[in-house]
Amino acid sequence: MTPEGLFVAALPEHLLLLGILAILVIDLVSDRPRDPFLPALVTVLAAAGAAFWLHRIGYVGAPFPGQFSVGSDALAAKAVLFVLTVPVLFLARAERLDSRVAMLLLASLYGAGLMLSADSLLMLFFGLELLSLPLYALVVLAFRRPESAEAAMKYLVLGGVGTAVLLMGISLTLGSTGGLSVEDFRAALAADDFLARGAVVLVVAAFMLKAAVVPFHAWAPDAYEGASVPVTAYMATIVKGAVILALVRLFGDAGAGPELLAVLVALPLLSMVWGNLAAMRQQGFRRLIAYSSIAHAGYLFFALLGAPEGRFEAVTFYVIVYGLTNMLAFACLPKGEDWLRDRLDSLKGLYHRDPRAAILIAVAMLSLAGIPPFPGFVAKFLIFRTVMEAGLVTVAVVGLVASYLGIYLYLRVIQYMFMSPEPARVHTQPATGFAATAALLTLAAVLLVGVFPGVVLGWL
Amino acid sequence: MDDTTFLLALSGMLFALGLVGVIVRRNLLVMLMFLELMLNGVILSLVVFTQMLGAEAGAVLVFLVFVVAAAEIAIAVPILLLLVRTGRTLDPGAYAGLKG
Amino acid sequence: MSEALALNLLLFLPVIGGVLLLALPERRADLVRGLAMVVLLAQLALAAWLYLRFQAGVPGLQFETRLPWIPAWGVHYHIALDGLNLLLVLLTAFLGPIVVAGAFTSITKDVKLFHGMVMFIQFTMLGTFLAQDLFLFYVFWEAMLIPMFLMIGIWGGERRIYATLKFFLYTAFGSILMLAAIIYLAHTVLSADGTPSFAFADLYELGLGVQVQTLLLAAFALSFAIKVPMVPLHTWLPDAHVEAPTAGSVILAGVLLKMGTYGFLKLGFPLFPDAALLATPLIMTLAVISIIYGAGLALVQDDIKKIIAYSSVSHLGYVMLGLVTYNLLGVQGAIIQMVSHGLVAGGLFLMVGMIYERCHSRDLADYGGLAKLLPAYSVFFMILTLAAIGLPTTSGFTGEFLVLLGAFHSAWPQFEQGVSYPLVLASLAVLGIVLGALYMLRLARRLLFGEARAPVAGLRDLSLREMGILGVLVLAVFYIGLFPNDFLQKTEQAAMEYQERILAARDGEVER
Amino acid sequence: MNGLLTLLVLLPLAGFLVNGLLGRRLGPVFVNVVGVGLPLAAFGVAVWAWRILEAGGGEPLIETVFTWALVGEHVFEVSFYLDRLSAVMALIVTGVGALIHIYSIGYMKGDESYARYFAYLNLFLFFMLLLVLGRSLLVLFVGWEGVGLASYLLIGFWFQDVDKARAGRKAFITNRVGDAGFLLGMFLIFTAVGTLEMDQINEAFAGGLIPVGIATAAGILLFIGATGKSAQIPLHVWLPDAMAGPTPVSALIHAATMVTAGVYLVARMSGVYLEAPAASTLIAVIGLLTAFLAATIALVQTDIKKVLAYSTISQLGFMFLALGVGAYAVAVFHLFTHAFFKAALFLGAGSVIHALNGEQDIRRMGGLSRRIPWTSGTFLVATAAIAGLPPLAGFFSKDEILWFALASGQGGAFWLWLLGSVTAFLTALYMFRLYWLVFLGRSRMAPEVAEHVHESPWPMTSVLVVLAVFSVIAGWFALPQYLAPLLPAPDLRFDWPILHWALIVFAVLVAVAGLVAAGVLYGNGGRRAEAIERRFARLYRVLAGKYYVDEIYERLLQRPWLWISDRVFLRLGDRILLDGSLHGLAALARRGAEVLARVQTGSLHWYAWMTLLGLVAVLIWMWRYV
Repeated sequence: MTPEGLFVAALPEHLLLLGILAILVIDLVSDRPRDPFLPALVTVLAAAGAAFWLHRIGYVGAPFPGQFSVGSDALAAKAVLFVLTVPVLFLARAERLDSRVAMLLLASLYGAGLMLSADSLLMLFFGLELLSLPLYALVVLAFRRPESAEAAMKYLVLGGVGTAVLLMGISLTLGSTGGLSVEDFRAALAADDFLARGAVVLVVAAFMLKAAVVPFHAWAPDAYEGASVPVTAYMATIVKGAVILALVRLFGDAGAGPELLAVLVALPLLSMVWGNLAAMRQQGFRRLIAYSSIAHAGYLFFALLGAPEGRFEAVTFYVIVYGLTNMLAFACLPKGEDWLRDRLDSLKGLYHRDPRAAILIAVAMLSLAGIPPFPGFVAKFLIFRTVMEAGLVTVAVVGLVASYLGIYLYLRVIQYMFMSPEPARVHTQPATGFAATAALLTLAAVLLVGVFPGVVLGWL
Repeated sequence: MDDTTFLLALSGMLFALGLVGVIVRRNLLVMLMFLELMLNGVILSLVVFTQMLGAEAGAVLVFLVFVVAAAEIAIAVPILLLLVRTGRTLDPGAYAGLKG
Repeated sequence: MSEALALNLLLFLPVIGGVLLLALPERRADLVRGLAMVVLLAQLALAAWLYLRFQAGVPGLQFETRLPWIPAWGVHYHIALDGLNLLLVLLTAFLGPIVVAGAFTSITKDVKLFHGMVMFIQFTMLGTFLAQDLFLFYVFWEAMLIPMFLMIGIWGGERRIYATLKFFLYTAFGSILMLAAIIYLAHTVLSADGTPSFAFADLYELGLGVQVQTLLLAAFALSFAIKVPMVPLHTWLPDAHVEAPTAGSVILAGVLLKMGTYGFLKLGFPLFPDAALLATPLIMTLAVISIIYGAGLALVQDDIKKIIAYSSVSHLGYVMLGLVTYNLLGVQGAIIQMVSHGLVAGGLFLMVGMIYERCHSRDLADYGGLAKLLPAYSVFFMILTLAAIGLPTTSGFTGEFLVLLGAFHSAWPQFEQGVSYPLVLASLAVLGIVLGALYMLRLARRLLFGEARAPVAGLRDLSLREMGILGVLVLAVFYIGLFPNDFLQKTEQAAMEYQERILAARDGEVER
Repeated sequence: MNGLLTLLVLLPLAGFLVNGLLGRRLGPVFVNVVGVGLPLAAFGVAVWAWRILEAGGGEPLIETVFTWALVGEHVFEVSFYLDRLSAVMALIVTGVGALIHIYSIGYMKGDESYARYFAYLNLFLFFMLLLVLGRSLLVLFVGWEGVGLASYLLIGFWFQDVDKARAGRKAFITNRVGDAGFLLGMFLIFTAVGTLEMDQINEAFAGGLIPVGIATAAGILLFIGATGKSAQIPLHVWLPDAMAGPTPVSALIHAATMVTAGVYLVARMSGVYLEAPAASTLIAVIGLLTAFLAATIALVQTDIKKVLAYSTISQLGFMFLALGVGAYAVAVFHLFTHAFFKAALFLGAGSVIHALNGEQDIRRMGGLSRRIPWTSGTFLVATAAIAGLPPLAGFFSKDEILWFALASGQGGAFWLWLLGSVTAFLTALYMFRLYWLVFLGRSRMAPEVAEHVHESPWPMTSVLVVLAVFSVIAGWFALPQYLAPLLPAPDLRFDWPILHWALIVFAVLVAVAGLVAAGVLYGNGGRRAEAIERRFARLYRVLAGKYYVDEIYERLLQRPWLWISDRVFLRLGDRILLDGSLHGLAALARRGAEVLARVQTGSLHWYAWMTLLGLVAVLIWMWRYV
């Protein structure tokens, strides 16, 4: 292993680390709190740029053979996730961005990077923990509200259970195959003994827990509601995406056996139905997005049913679209007291106060619902085509019908914004400044992906 | 029943016990301890497998688990402190403001 | 200017118009209306020019544009005119300015958004008709729901939320199954010859097994039948119509419903000819049931809009009947009937809107003897009523006559071979013209005749603007009634291709 | 001359457009010039066209105007066709039409919708000319429906009266039922022959290439159309109600021209009926039954126009009887004579109503002959004509019909003749009853009405005189012989001139008997008639109730259809089944959402439970078979 290989292969991660250190140093040497927005932004952009650049030049490398390697897919995934973090930074800046938040965010992102390059379960576990641990802290950092601690507590305990389950699965993998590399896991997928089956299902269950798939989803609505807007956005999009992309990497070119396949069909389906139904009644925006994200986790997991070569493309494209549209919605939320702006009621009549925001949120909602011409449709199409190509026609049809259940909840938001009379007293103001910038940025991206999905798909 | 199977069964029981403990105990600190118990079950199984198969990766993982467990507690305790500061109890049942 | 370029311009003019609208200040409603009017008139001019340039008797597509859109999947931005969509495009472009002109005084809330939505709807509807690529078709098909959802939901009546949600969810359910079928088709075409394609032309050549065809047709047909709507999938329509603003009703009845029948004509039947032949008895039966059921329901309504809404169910039953005759007479009749219904029902909804604007009531019980109070209004209403009844010299007659003749023409040989149900159904459909007269004349009598009364005193008769709108519509109605031949010549080639595609399957069956 | 027929058709259309669009603004004089002048011009053109036709020796004139539609190999052209049959019709339509337009000047004077009235009347003429001049069934059908429209508009002319508007609607709907049959017949012929040009259809059927079954079916279907337009059983119910329209309209549309369209249709399609004896028999039977039953109803009607309406139905029944036995030319002959005397009767009735300021009940008339002599005189002539007194018009045509009913080789039968003769007697009876009650005897008018009785103005009376003259002389035209090249008389079962003469004498006797009976029954203030009414009270009620056909239709058709629409379609179908299941699904989704929201209790323990349950479930699933 050459040093430059070591340097280049993990360049995005190195840049993140550098950024964290820089912010830390600035924080230490400065006598007053400094705005860490610019360094954080530069860091994320640099990391994303590096990943993108490496992807463009077709870089392939394995600085730690058997533990850490990068290829085209891993780099593309990193680039996507890092870029998606940019609007999160803007959102955070619009609320409250101190150096702690920035560092935790970057650290979590670092975990995501590790996870996406992991070649062994060990590394994977390490990355996943690095991704999750800062999150518990991030959730609690919105501690102007008492619920934040509650949310963090629930997230922490259930996340801890997830960690334990994952470890048990890893341990069983070790027992079943004698190793911890991803190949060993794939061997376990193919194997048919007691240990192997337990191993794969526990690992998958742990990932489902992290991605909030029914019945391991219970933490998500509460955690999302308790967290601040940028953290919720981060959890709903980047964390979820990272987890599933990691699972796709873990599965590699292996397919699930019939038993596991049944689990991979049933639980995501249940997730779609559950999430879509439960979201119908929600009165809080973040909670609504939480349930919607439970349903979307179902769609994302469906990609695993497809043929190995199509999975990555489908998931990544979905993550891009889903992430962008979620960000767009969050960025357009009106400004105000946190609990007020979260209430759907305060969106009533939004079109008359802030037509641009209303239209953009509507775009986001329709995209989430998978209605063309918005990019969510292409993403949905891609996922279900993947499933159908794998020969699971009935599953795909049932999944599509389950996704139909979700249309209403997004329409309800639009109905509130456009068709409901304005409340007598409005406590929120139109989003401005950083949030508006974030909205513009994501809108541009959404339009790009929406009008030219072929370009993005070609790049992947 | 040979030793390996027994130890594995024990680790599984520890794990299950931990999970059940998380579910039934009404004290957050005790729940966290049961969480650690689950991890102990995992560690036991890892050790057994490492011993049995001679795979040193397992041993590395054991240490990693220790680290992670410690980190989890390190984050958990401040959260609990914050909670108790507002709720004045360690009973998780008292913290059900987020629901629906 | 080349025709293909003009066609693209035709499609994207509303988008350009919409963007320009965004730049206008909300308060300048007059500017917004004027701009919308200019854009849509330009669109109409383009459509008319393209209609004139369209060559009759030339097989295949004309004025084609085909650009890769999602190359990896073989999805293209592919639009063109052919005989099947030509008249519908013209109709859509024709109704656009009428809708805007009709909303001059009735829409005062959110004027900018309203006209934006009209543009959006024009864009999506034209796109649906022009698309020659299944993926593109679906995108437009489904996107159309959005502006319509908003239009009913924002400017609608009291129960607008219920109606618009019902509309959206009902139609979206059909679409989702169609999407499933499209995805299946996409993956089939991929595995068939390696080069992925969504082009209609390629899909026509698929040659799937009958079973697969049946399932796929069921999915497509559900979606189309909801939009048509065919009984028993029609209950969204009366609610949507009643609650929609006038402009929404006009668009809904004028063009939107035709998307369903167009879907059958362009996609449903020719893509799956074997299944279509299998399903013909069912579809024919449902078509005739729609005719009768709609007529019955229209008779017992007291809300004027509901009467016209149910009459649409009945009239589109004729279109469906014409489509499954698989002969030139029936298919040509169905195409004409689509256009005719668009003009007539659109006109009637406009007129209901005009009276509603004056009196704020749509209850028949509130009215009587308008012929005395509003003579000009009554003349137009009567003409449109008669066109709805299918009186000769109006467009309604041309469509119904050809459809029924076609139905009979295809039923009789079967009857001679011992298959009697088509003849029975065709005869029932002919009886439908009696039922049609029954409810429309009830409407006319209750509204126009009898003792003169209205909820509001001192009614104004039609303004010049209103007369202009209706005059144009009525002229079109008579033109199609008297001189349909030009239209028929332009659509004949495509209708023939449609017929041949399905009859080829029948012949194949005979060989088998 | 080229374009002549088109000009003929377009003249009234121009009148309609001009009067309809501008009439209100331009005043009554202008309306008169256009509304009456153009029909007169049309009459002139019709005469001219007829002369050209005759100059060509009866060779049909054909004018193709434009191609309406060209679908595949099927051509639908708008073309006009003038042969002797359509020439006769065109002359009647424009001639009687023009007269009635003139009459209307007086009758409608001062009506607030004067222009609209003339516009409608011109519209009617346009469609009627389309009907009789159309070469193809399609054009005929356009006219056919068009006259129905004009009829609808004119019946409901005084639309503020709900009953009148309703009567118009009834006429339209009933006609539509017939039209449906017409359409089916047209479709069948088109399918069998491949064209809708009537001359070609007749040729094809005459060629014997078409199976009898199709000819019969087509014949019956077309006849259903004819029953609608010509008010034959079972679709006769609309015509009496149609009397709600202005009286000149009743004369023109509902007596002289439009209602005879069915007769014209059958005569025009004689090629089909010659191949379809069963259909012809049906026509004869229906025609005769209609004639008889309508005559019995006419006996007891008390509304002057209703009596005439049933008389019209009855006379049309005679025409169909003639058609049914193959005497097409004779039917047209009766149509021709009937047009004059029935128009005279209706216009006379109109004059009476005009004189009595709107009174129509004959029980409140009487003794008018001296007060309005012109009307009375012409009415008497027309009554005698319809009753069949020689040498007036009705005598010739009715006699011919009865002769062929007995002697025709195409379905003539003794009972047809017998019942026909009875009907002829009834005709004389009810017509003279009418005359007696209206013009003779003592006045039963309300005094304030009686005071104002006045003879009508000259535009009305002059028309009456002209029509009365024609009621006398119309029978002297040998129309059957004139039409014979086109519509040859049927072969006779027996050709005994003596029998023919005997029958003629008998027919005269029958008519005289009717006259005498009317005199006896109604001469003395109608006391004897009242006695008979009391004696046969039940029969009287049935007749006065018009055999309760309207009520039967209402019970059997109208109410069930409304019931089905309301209860089955709307309440059960739309509301309960369709929307009900939809709302059920929506409620289910709402309920599900509620349950799921309740599952999310907020309790960490329960969340952990869910996780555990999930884990156990997937593990059990995975370890099932291991």
